Amino acid sequence: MFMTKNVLKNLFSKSATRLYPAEVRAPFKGFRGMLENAIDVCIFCKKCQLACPSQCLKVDLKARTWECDPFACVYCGVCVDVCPVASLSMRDAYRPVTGEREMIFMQGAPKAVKEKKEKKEKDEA
Amino acid sequence: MSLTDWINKGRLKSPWVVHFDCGSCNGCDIEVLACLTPLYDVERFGILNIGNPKHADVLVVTGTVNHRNKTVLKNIYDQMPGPKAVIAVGACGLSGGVFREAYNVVGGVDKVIPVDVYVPGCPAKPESIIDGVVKALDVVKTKLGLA
Amino acid sequence: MLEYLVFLLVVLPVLSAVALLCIKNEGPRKSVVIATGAVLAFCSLALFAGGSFQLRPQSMLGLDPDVLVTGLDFALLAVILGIAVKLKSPLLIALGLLQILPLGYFEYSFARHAAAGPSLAADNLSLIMVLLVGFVGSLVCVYGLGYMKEHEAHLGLKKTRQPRFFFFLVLFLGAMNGLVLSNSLAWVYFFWEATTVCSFALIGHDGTQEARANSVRALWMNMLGGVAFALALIAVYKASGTVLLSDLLAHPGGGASLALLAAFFLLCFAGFTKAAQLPFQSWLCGAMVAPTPVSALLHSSTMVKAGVYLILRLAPAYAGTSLSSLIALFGAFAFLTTAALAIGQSNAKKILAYSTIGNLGVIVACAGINTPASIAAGVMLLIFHAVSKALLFLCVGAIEQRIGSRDIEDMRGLIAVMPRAAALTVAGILTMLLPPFGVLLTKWMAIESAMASPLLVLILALGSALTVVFWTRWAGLLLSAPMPAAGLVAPGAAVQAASMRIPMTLLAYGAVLAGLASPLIYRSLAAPFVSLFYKGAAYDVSAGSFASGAGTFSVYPLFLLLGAGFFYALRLARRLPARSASAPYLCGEQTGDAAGNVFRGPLGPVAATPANLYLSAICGEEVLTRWINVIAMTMLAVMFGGIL
Amino acid sequence: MARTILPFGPQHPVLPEPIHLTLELEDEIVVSAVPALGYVHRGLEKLCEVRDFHQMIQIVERVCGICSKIHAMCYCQSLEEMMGADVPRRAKYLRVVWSELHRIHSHLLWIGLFADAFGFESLFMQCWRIRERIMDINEATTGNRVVVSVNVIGGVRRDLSREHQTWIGEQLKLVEKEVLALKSTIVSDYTVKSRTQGVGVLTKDQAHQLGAVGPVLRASGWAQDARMLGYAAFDELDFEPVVEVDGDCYARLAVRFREVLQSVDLVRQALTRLPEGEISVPVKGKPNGEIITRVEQPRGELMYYIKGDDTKFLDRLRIRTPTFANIPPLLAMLPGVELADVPVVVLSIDPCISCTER
Amino acid sequence: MTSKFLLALALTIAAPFIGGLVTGIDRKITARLQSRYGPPIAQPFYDVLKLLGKDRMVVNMWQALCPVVTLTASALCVFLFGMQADLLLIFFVLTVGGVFLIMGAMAAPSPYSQIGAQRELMQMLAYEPLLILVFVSFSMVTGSFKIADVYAYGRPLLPQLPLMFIVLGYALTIKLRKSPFDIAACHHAHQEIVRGVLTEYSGPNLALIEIAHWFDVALILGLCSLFWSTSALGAATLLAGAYFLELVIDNVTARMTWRFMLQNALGVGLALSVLNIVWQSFNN
Amino acid sequence: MNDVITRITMDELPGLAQKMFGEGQRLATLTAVDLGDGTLDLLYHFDKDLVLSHYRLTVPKDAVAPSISGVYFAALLVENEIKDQFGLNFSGLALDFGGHLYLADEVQNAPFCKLSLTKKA
Ligand code: SF4
Ligand code: SF4
Ligand code: SF4
Ligand code: SF4
Ligand code: SF4
Ligand code: SF4
Ligand code: SF4
Ligand code: SF4
Repeated sequence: MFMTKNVLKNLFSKSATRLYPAEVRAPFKGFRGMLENAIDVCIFCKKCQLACPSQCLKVDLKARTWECDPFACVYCGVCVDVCPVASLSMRDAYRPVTGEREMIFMQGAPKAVKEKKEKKEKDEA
Repeated sequence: MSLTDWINKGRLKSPWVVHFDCGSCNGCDIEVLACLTPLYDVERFGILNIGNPKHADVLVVTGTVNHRNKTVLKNIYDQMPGPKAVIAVGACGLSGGVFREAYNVVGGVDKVIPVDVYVPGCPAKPESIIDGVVKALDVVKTKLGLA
Repeated sequence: MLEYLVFLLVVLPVLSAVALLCIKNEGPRKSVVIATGAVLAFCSLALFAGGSFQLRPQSMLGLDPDVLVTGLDFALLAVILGIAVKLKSPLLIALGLLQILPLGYFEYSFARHAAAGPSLAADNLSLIMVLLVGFVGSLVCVYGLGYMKEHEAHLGLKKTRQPRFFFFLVLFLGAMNGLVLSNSLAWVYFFWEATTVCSFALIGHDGTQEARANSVRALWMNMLGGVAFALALIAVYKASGTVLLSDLLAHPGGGASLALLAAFFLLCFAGFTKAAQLPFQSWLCGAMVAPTPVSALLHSSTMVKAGVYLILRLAPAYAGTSLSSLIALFGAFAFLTTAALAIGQSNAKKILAYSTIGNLGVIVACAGINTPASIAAGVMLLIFHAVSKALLFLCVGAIEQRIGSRDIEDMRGLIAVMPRAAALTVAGILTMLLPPFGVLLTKWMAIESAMASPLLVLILALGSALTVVFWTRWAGLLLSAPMPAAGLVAPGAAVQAASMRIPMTLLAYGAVLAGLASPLIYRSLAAPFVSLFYKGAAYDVSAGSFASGAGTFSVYPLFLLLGAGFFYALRLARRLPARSASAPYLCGEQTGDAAGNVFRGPLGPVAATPANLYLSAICGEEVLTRWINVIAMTMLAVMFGGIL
Repeated sequence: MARTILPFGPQHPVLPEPIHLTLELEDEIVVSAVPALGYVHRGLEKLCEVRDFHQMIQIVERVCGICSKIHAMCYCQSLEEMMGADVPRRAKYLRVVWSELHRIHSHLLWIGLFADAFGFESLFMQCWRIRERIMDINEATTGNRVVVSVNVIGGVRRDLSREHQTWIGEQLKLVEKEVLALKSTIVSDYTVKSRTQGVGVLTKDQAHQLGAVGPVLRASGWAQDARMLGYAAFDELDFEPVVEVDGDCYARLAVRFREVLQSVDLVRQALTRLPEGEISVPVKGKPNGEIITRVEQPRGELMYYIKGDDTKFLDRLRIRTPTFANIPPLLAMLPGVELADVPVVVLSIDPCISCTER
Repeated sequence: MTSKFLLALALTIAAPFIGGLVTGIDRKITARLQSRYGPPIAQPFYDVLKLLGKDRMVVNMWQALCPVVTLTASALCVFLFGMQADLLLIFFVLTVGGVFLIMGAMAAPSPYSQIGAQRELMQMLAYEPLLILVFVSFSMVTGSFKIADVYAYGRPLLPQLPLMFIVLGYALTIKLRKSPFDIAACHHAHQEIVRGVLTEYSGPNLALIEIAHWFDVALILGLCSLFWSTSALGAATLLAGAYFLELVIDNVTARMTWRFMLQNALGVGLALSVLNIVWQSFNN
Repeated sequence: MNDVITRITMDELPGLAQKMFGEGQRLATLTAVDLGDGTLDLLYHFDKDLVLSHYRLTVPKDAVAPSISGVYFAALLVENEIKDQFGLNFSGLALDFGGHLYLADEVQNAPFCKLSLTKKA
């Protein structure tokens, strides 16, 4: 019976419900959402792969590929912490739902091309 | 509108959920539960956590499938009358997550029953779970040939 | 013609009984039982067609009938005394002597002076009873043929004891007919004692320790009633100078003298013992050790019905007295408490026994309420109850023979094992419990006729809420079975003997149709009887509806609508495709076994077994009986004290 | 009398987690209860043989998501002690802040579920609504609502800014106010009392002999709380264990309700005394030797046994979780209770099966 | 007579819509009491439509049979109410629905639906006497059990039978499956007996039971309205007030056990009735 | 680790359990560690007023250890767990899950054991 005051107050005030998806709250700063790799920056050092507690990353230095199993990633951000060139980052949006099995495969530019490009950028600067 | 049209309308507006925790760390579970509470209140969409497979339209699975709960998962799925949909929630439900290599872990939910919607996260956010149910309704729509 | 019919109804059973005692073979026995039953049924119809009558047989076997009956009476009492002596029971001997002495006193000092009058008579109440004996009683006897064969096979008897069994069974019918057709209380008394003896013999028929003990209990309790009856004979005669019922009832409602009231109380007391009203319920509960046809007979058309017959019969004579109100309360109390007791029981026969006592309680209450409507209710309940209850007993008997238990918990899923018997049981239960069937109709009549006394209404209503519990759960568990693999309707399992199957089926149809025919039954059976003694019609029956100032009960519309719903549902259910079958919910651990209830447990497979709630802490016999008996005895004392 | 045999779980609407009890009932009174476990068993302790001791932080954090942070803290404290790391004081205070926030959200979550176990839906809703404030604090300060991943060996990963500190203070004030508004319902409501008082009683002796821990132990009259050991910064904060004496479900409810307020106070203390400085130190070397560490989870005392053999893979990791210790007392409480009270009694130990089975 | 018949027919057709709508409003207000946004008012209709379209799954054929009879009986009750028939008769027909619901639940060899069925019986045991008491009190005032006579009585019954209204409130709480008496099956499903008596009914069969429940809601509201039979406005206010109170009680109490329900509902119900009846006979 | 671990033998165990119970010590838990040489360490952890005391019992894997669940009912769960994970048998378990406390039939026996001679054989 002591709850009466409480529920009546609820009835006569606005509901606490946030009307998602019509109403979306801006994410908190630093929310660990989707993991992203700026592949152009990545040096394929494998540090992330070695540190990942979920073992969901696969980096191939020779082929210059970076693979991630987004279904196994636990969004801990350890890989981001260890990445020496800060090519990894976590976006503040969570990963969208999907109906299919997904895999992320990123192909870095061949070493030569990349270096050329970097040089050019430096020159321009 | 014919009766079937009305029924189809009902189907899209009244997804009753049965939630089975397949060995989750509770992280995803409490987020599924949070969806029912005032801040998210999924009853807005007609979603009820009905707890009984025989009354449910959507099976929400959290956690890794292990050797003991896989039959349970299958049994529950089998007891749901069609049309029905399955949502796997969290890294564990999707693939086994961080526990994939543990000896008692079979893997993701799709190793045992067909999954219609995958909700990533560790744990998945309540908003993401709501998205998952909405997506599941899309799947139902497609299955009914309405989309 | 009339005399022949009466003769046939009373004496033919006696003759058949004697014949049956001599017949050692199954074939002839069958013929005799069936023929007797057929003749009784036919004669009862014929007698009914003739309507009310009064008869004074001039001579019988060349003797004055009164003398003959008196002689037989003493002979019977001598037999009882003999039994008592053989059992070496001082109580029984005392009770025997307590009957012989008053009877001797009565015969010696009054009988000679009694004005001669019709010693046989029948009005609609008697005719209804005769019909019940003729139809229900006969069907039970026929059922007994198949049942006893199987029963003796189960017991592994070398020498059949069926002659003795059928002797008493058929004799019972004759005694019962005699009882209800007698107009002289002295005659009634004789037949009364005859039923006591028959029931004693039948209850103890199997000869086990338990059977013997229970038969003795039945004997002494009924003899207690016999003593009261014998005393009543004297009292009635002293107070009114006649022992003829027709004279006693000639001035209904006319204030009976105190002495006469006391006599009526004694007669009612005798009725209470015979109808197993509280606190005498234990003899009827114990009587279920007997083979099932005995229980069926005791509960439906004979024995206990004799008790309420007498009370109903006398009702007009004590109308308007405080005795009457107390009787009403007493009956209603029995209804309420036995319903509670039945909730505590899982023994099917005990449930039926308590239900019988309860329904008789309602009849007693109706007699006590003593308005045209209530008397009509009582008379009609007598009929409906007899049919449904006989059916239920026969079903339990058939079930018990098959599954070896009379515990309702063991009857779970019976529909898969004995589809027909289970369905008939469910039908029997529903006719006891639900509208638009007769039993419920009469309960409605009883409650509304009790309107003047809220307390009475309350007790009756509470009682009827309680009955829902024990009936529904029983009906439900019979159906509790997984979908048979082959199809939705279980294949007909082993067939019963026709002699068992046919009576059951007939009774089931009877129970349903009697409900449908209730307006007819009211108009042609109950109303004429009521109008003999009471002024004003109880109900206005038109378009299949019972209407009175207090309310309306529409029989035909209810039958039509509920029936339509039911048959539509049945059709729908029968057409379900087999693929709709699904195992019950077992928290995800079902193993998919055939019975559908096995789950994986911690240490291996476990069968999930439900059980009913028996509220043993409230409704257990041990808990309730003592209190109930104390209260009932107090009520009896108050009744008696109130008169004095 | 006929008995009902009933599978209670693994999938059952009142059970948030899969566990099975084979119940035997008589007129709905429990006669015996035999548990079946293993529906959540992953075997994650064994993963220490294929994941290095740093990676294991994330794995032990997922023993259970509800007080995840405290697992990681206990694990890190073990290795820090074993490897002789000197954790900065600020990190210790931050650990207190987050672990007490976990206790608040865990207890609120529990009070809600407990209320739902006896069919008090609005109370459930209110508790979870209040709890969302804590979830927001988690998300804003650690980057995730539930599994917060803030511990590393040697300290914590995130710091609290000044704005965060003031904001947390404001939020806690609201939480406190809203929780107090529920006080009369939780401690004095007639229906709540009649569903919990005298139900599932564990006497003082039983509690100790059966090895109960945490609020279950404290509700039976024992003032024992691992925080009294003074790990993290608890030695520098004012702390007094919450004790009740009746040992029934109501006492457990009261203990947890009071602990919510206590934890609010502890977070406040930690924030006001928060020292400046580093939040972590680098830790070198590999774990070697044996160690046993205990901390207090919302559900009770948590105990880690770690054995290292100077490689980056631990030799043995054993986690004795609070629910593991509270299951034997639970089995002792069940016989004699009504079926309707089974969920109430089961939930009264605040069971966490995922930690029990790991 | 014909006009009465047509009116009753119209009422019977409208009843499920009324019941469904009331249920929808009920769910919305309940949500608001819990500070939730809540489902659309039409939600119960969506639910039932959806259920009607589900695959039929039964444990055995009785599960398909019983809901139809239950629905028939519930509809019949409303029809009889419309015909202003005998209250006791309505009561007995109401029992038919309850009995068949329970039989169907017991037809499944499933422990949860069986326990639910047993508890449903306990609920019937608790509310049936209360309903009868209310009807008896009506009959004491109006002299008959006929609804027609309640209307003919010409004065509101509430002032004479205030305590009986509370007694009816008890019955209402039990029948509507509201806390503290949502014992045999609660509306959502966090109960120790899963969904109790409804556990094994699914799809279209569950839909029929839900519709039957709507009829019952309409009927029970109709019975409440008899306490203020003289004016539509009075009746409506009374109903709205009573129902709202019902919702608040649902949200400020825990679910009690059936043992408590039996004691409390019967004990308090009987006591109130006796008080009211005695007081009433003093007045006369 | 600062705590003292006392070595005991199998014969001393039941007496020790009785003694500890008598002293009002709470059984915190047991820990099993595979030593890799065909033996297991069983550590018994007791607690009184937040002070732990530990006892180490080294047993061959194929031995049958006496269960202390008769004295400490709380040992029941952990002893069954050890039976599941290490394949060690206990005598006198208050409730014996037969190596299936957690594990379904299809899971290998004693998954927590290191590859040892017994295992390879
Ligand atoms: S795939 Fe995984 S790692 Fe890559 S962005 Fe998505 S979540 Fe992050
Ligand atoms: S750690 Fe960073 S740089 Fe190295 S491989 Fe991973 S993403 Fe590339
Ligand atoms: S976020 Fe964690 S789990 Fe995901 S890839 Fe990075 S380290 Fe692995
Ligand atoms: S996905 Fe993450 S949060 Fe969800 S159950 Fe698995 S470990 Fe827990
Ligand atoms: S089971 Fe029936 S037939 Fe068989 S011995 Fe018993 S009573 Fe007689
Ligand atoms: S003790 Fe249990 S509840 Fe607490 S964090 Fe660990 S697993 Fe979770
Ligand atoms: S801790 Fe375990 S029991 Fe408690 S709510 Fe979470 S999952 Fe459920
Ligand atoms: S018991 Fe729980 S689910 Fe059922 S109505 Fe009450 S609050 Fe809702």
